[in-house]
Amino acid sequence: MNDIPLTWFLIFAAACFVIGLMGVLVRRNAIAVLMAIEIMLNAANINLVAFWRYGTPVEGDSPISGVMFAIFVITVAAAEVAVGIGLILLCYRRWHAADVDRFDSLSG
Amino acid sequence: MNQILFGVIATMGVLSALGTVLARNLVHAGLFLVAFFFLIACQFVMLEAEFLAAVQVLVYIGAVAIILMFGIMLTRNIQGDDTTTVSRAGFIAGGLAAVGLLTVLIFGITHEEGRSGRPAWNSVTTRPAIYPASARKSESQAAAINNMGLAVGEDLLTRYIVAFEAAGILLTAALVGAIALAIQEGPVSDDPSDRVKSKQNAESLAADEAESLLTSSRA
Amino acid sequence: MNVACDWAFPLVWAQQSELDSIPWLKWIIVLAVVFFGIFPGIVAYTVWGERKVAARFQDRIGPNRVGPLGLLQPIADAIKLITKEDLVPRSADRWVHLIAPVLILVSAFLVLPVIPFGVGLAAVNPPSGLIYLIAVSSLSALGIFLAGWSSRNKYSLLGAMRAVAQLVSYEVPQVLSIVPIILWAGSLSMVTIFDKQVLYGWFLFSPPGMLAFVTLTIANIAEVNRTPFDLPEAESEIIAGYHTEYSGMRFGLFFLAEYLSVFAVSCLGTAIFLGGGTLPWPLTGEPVVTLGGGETLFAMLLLNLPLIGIFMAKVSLYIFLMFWIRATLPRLRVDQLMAFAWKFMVPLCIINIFISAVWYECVIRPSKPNYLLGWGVTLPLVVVSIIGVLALYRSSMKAEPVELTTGSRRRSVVRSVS
Amino acid sequence: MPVNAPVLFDFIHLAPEIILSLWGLFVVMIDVALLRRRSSATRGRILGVMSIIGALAALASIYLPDMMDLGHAASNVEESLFQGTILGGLLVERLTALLLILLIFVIALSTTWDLTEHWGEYYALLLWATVGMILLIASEELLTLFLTLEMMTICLYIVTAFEKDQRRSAEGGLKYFVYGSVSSALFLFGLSLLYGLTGTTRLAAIGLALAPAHTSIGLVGNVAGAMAVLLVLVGFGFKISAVPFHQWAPDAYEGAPAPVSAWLATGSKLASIVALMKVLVQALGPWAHGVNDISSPGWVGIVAVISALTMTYGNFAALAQKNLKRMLAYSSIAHAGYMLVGVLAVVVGAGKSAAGPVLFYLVVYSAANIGAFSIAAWLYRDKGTDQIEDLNGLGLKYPILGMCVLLLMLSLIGLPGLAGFWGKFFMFSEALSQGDDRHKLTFLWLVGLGLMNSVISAFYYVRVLRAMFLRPSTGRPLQAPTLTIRLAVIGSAAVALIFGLYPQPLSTETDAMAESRIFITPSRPAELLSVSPVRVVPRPNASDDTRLRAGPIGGGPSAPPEPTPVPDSRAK
Repeated sequence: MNDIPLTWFLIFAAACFVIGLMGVLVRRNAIAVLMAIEIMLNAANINLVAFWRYGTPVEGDSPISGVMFAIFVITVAAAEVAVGIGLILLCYRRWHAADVDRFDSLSG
Repeated sequence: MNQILFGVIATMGVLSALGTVLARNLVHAGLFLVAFFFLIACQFVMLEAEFLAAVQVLVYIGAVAIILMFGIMLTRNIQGDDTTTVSRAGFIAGGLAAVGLLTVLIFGITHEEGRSGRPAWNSVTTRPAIYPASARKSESQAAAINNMGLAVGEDLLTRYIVAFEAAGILLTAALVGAIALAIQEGPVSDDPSDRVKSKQNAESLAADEAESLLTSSRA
Repeated sequence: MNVACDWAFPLVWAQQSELDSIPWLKWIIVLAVVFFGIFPGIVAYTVWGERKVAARFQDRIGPNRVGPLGLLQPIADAIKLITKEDLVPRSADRWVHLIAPVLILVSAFLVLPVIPFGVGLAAVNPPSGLIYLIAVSSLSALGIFLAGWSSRNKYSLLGAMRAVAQLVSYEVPQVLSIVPIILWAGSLSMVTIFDKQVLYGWFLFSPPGMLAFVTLTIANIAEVNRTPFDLPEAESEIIAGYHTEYSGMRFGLFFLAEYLSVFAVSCLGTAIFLGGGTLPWPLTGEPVVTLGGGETLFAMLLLNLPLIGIFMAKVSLYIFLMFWIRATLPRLRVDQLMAFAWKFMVPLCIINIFISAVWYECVIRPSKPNYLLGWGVTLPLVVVSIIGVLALYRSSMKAEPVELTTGSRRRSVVRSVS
Repeated sequence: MPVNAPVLFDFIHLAPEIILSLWGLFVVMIDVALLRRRSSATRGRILGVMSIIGALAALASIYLPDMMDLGHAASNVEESLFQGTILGGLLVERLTALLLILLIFVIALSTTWDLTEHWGEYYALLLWATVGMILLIASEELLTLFLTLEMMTICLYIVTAFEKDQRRSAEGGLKYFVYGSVSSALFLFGLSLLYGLTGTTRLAAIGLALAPAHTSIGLVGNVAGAMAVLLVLVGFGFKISAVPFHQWAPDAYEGAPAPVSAWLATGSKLASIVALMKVLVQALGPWAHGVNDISSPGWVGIVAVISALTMTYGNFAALAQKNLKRMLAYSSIAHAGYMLVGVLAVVVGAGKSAAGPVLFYLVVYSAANIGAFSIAAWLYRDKGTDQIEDLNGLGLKYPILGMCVLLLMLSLIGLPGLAGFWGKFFMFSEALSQGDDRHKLTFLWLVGLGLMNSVISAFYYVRVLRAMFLRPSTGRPLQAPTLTIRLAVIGSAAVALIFGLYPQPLSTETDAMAESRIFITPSRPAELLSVSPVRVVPRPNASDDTRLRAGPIGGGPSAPPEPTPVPDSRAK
């Protein structure tokens, strides 16, 4: 039975991660940036789960440490999105724009 | 066969991630993001973490995507058009940086040597079997894969109990804080006439109603 | 591959290289028959049933022209829907407009494979079945949102916003009222939950079970957008909400999805609280235990025919309950809707989880179940918590004179102060 | 499944965290339920007092394990709790106490003016951020580390934006959020690579997996490992606002209400630096450089460059600032640069307790910053601005406070006789005494740069003093400060003065804290592999104390203490 090599998953994750990073760099809209950050977090999750499935757990570790990590990452991502949307709304009320480079009262 | 399947899922995943990043219309970007989340869940199934796949769909598509959509609506951007354009130069620079980083990452992944007694990543082409009889892998991991809900529950309440409780506090804090930030008190806009004007179109009406829906849960 | 993932059938087919053509064929037939024949049929006659029941409640007769008792009415309706012109508004977002109803329908369909209609009759048995079920049913919120957004119609958008807020809010009590089941069954697998009920009796028959069943039912009604929670498609306010701009078969898809999810949530309630296809208390284990696992085809049929019959009877009753509520109760207001979810349902469900832990300690964990102690301890707890939460809820609603938008109320307060 | 008894037992060590978390919930509930009709300022005061009571209760509860005397000498043992995910022991206890004391000052400062309407949420988030910090210091494992880091920063994003009627507060919060969450995504990807390279998430086990049996060539030819290290460094770089990942810091510090800025500059930085040291030393230690060839690539070089850039850029940028909070932000960036020198010394002197000076510096730095930001709070309360020129003539009008500010600023510069001097002195002399010749060269130029930077920093700190003492007062003078501001300024000046004249108690204490095993690179795989995660490590007890008392103050730059026989005592 032909299995999938580990590196395939890793390269997929790396590609998604890089795309997310590119999104952070090129998008100006704060919500789009938030979406790009989610892509990056998901890429890291793929890495974690792939390493878990293809590796053997070290003695003294949880047998599903990669999966647990991914679950907590999902939790953190949810919290981050909620806070992010709250902050974006707050800024939107002041500037009537949701673009990161529009917020310019602080500089120096 | 499963390699082909992986190829299909991975290609679609990368394409939808690209779609998220490149789509001008924010709602379309959100849709691509949903597709991406779903394909990541498929990847989790391919990796035999079906519990995680269900959690992924539940949290990301059921909650995160919805919050993002609400965010798009509430910023009065009802049709989702991104008003800012990325300059071609910035785009090319970002793209080049991304391609460069990807090259380095792929090089690193394929040339990893596996120090200190671990196999090189490149040489790991089959995953360890999980049936205990034929397994190099410990029985606990096989059990974990076959009933991941139980294994996750046990880990959450023993080894990771502090993290679990901390995650609870984190979510509470995010909820409390996000509501406190987003709730509207007092006159909203610096320029009241601006608000009256924008009231006239239906889109901001919808946004207002959605906002009151969100905030009424607190009152 | 492993047993855990056998359920994700398309993916696992691909991974099982030893799989020959017969299971393929079997699956295709099952899919074709069940998903394109039986379930839409059930939906069609649910609609007919609703019209009849509603008519009786309103002292009318209901459909009676097409076929005996109007039995062919659904078919005529279907033909009408299919032959109607399929209009898409010019400014609508074409692709999203197309995807949205499909997404809702898929979400309703995906719930059904994990429901154990009888012994060995759950199409798939994922170890995380219950989480899977909740996950796929949460997809419908997204479909509704997209339908409303893509129509470029303010009423559609308003309806979609309302619907999403409602679905997200009521998903919380829905999940929370399932938690006692997970605790008692010690598993997320729907089949294990069924087996446990054969052993221990229906999960309904305990004070926390009853409370959870009631809260689940309320949340279910809200999840499928039916009266009194039908604000998203309130005709009198926002002219049918998110599917205003849909016509022809696309509207038909919404219709199909709505009734299919009514059927699906009824199946859910039946499977996890009402013991699936088992008989009530004294005879709970009857057909399953006496007839055994059903190895041969005949034994299988003998075992499962009554089970499916009983299951469907329970589902019909559950659906009838929804019709009854719809015919009786008026629609809620938006703020009442949200406050009810967050201030009443959620606290009650959380308290109920603790009470169900008490029940677990009294009845399920001991080797010899002590039902008397269980009832004696949990019943007062349940009653007290209902009364307490209700009192708090009422006092909070009284303390806050309600206006439609909270934001405007606060604004006016501030203005009057300043 | 049987309940794991030791896990339940371990909760006693988490008493401060539990009390703080529950107290946060309690404060929110009191605010919503009982105080709704009160005015915002009243609520702020009442809830502030309540939060301080909670923090004091948490402070008292640190000594709960000692008081209970749980069958083993609890305070004398550094142990892994919860199956090796959380560290308990002297270091964590002391740092918890420090954080809680700082938190009390921050809360007290918050009551200075009516900065928000959501007081309950505000205090709760401060308390929960502190829980994140304490757990971050205590976490011994990547999962908990990541989660608690996020817990801390997410709470801080929110409170940064809490002054809702100020544009700049929202903007600072959003910028902090965007930079912070991008950096945590990068950080997470680095952690996932690290997990793949080592197969484990426990820091000690990662160190063991990376520790070579005979030779190591650092990161040579190990692109994946280098990426992992780089991404982890990027993540921490954002959190401690090291150049080039510092862009958020000035905006967030300026935008946030002054007490929150103080908390960003002290608590968040303190916890992040300790976590950074922990990860670098305990997990990534073997990759610092090659074993045989010290100049082979490793992260020491990267951190050295970051450190140099950070202190230089921070100081030069601070020179140009007119806004007090912004200036303090850049100065805190510069201080992060100094501290990275100390962190490097810890790594190079692996096995020896070189972390003491860094901890000493952290204590002194935090205390001074609380005082400095309370001046900013005072300024903002009365004038609504943070401009340094608004301080004009203040020193003459309020001589006592003026003297205190003088002491604080001189201590931040590092003038002899004040605590800041000893902080820099211990750290730099420790750095110079570490490693062999080639490291000496690196440290020599780093320390030289640090000294030069201290001189530069004098210019902008003195600007504050010049405004206070030499300029005539312009416009409306500031009203008398509130008691809380007075207390914070005098308290932090007292810290600067007392430990400046007599640093030995503090340095002894920090050296004892530095004996923690999280500052020791695992280096002997053969012996350490047998260590199970719940094994306890004895802290140096009575017999070792003599060595500790011969602290640096007596004989100038201390001779590096003997290597602690940690592996042996563990193998026991």
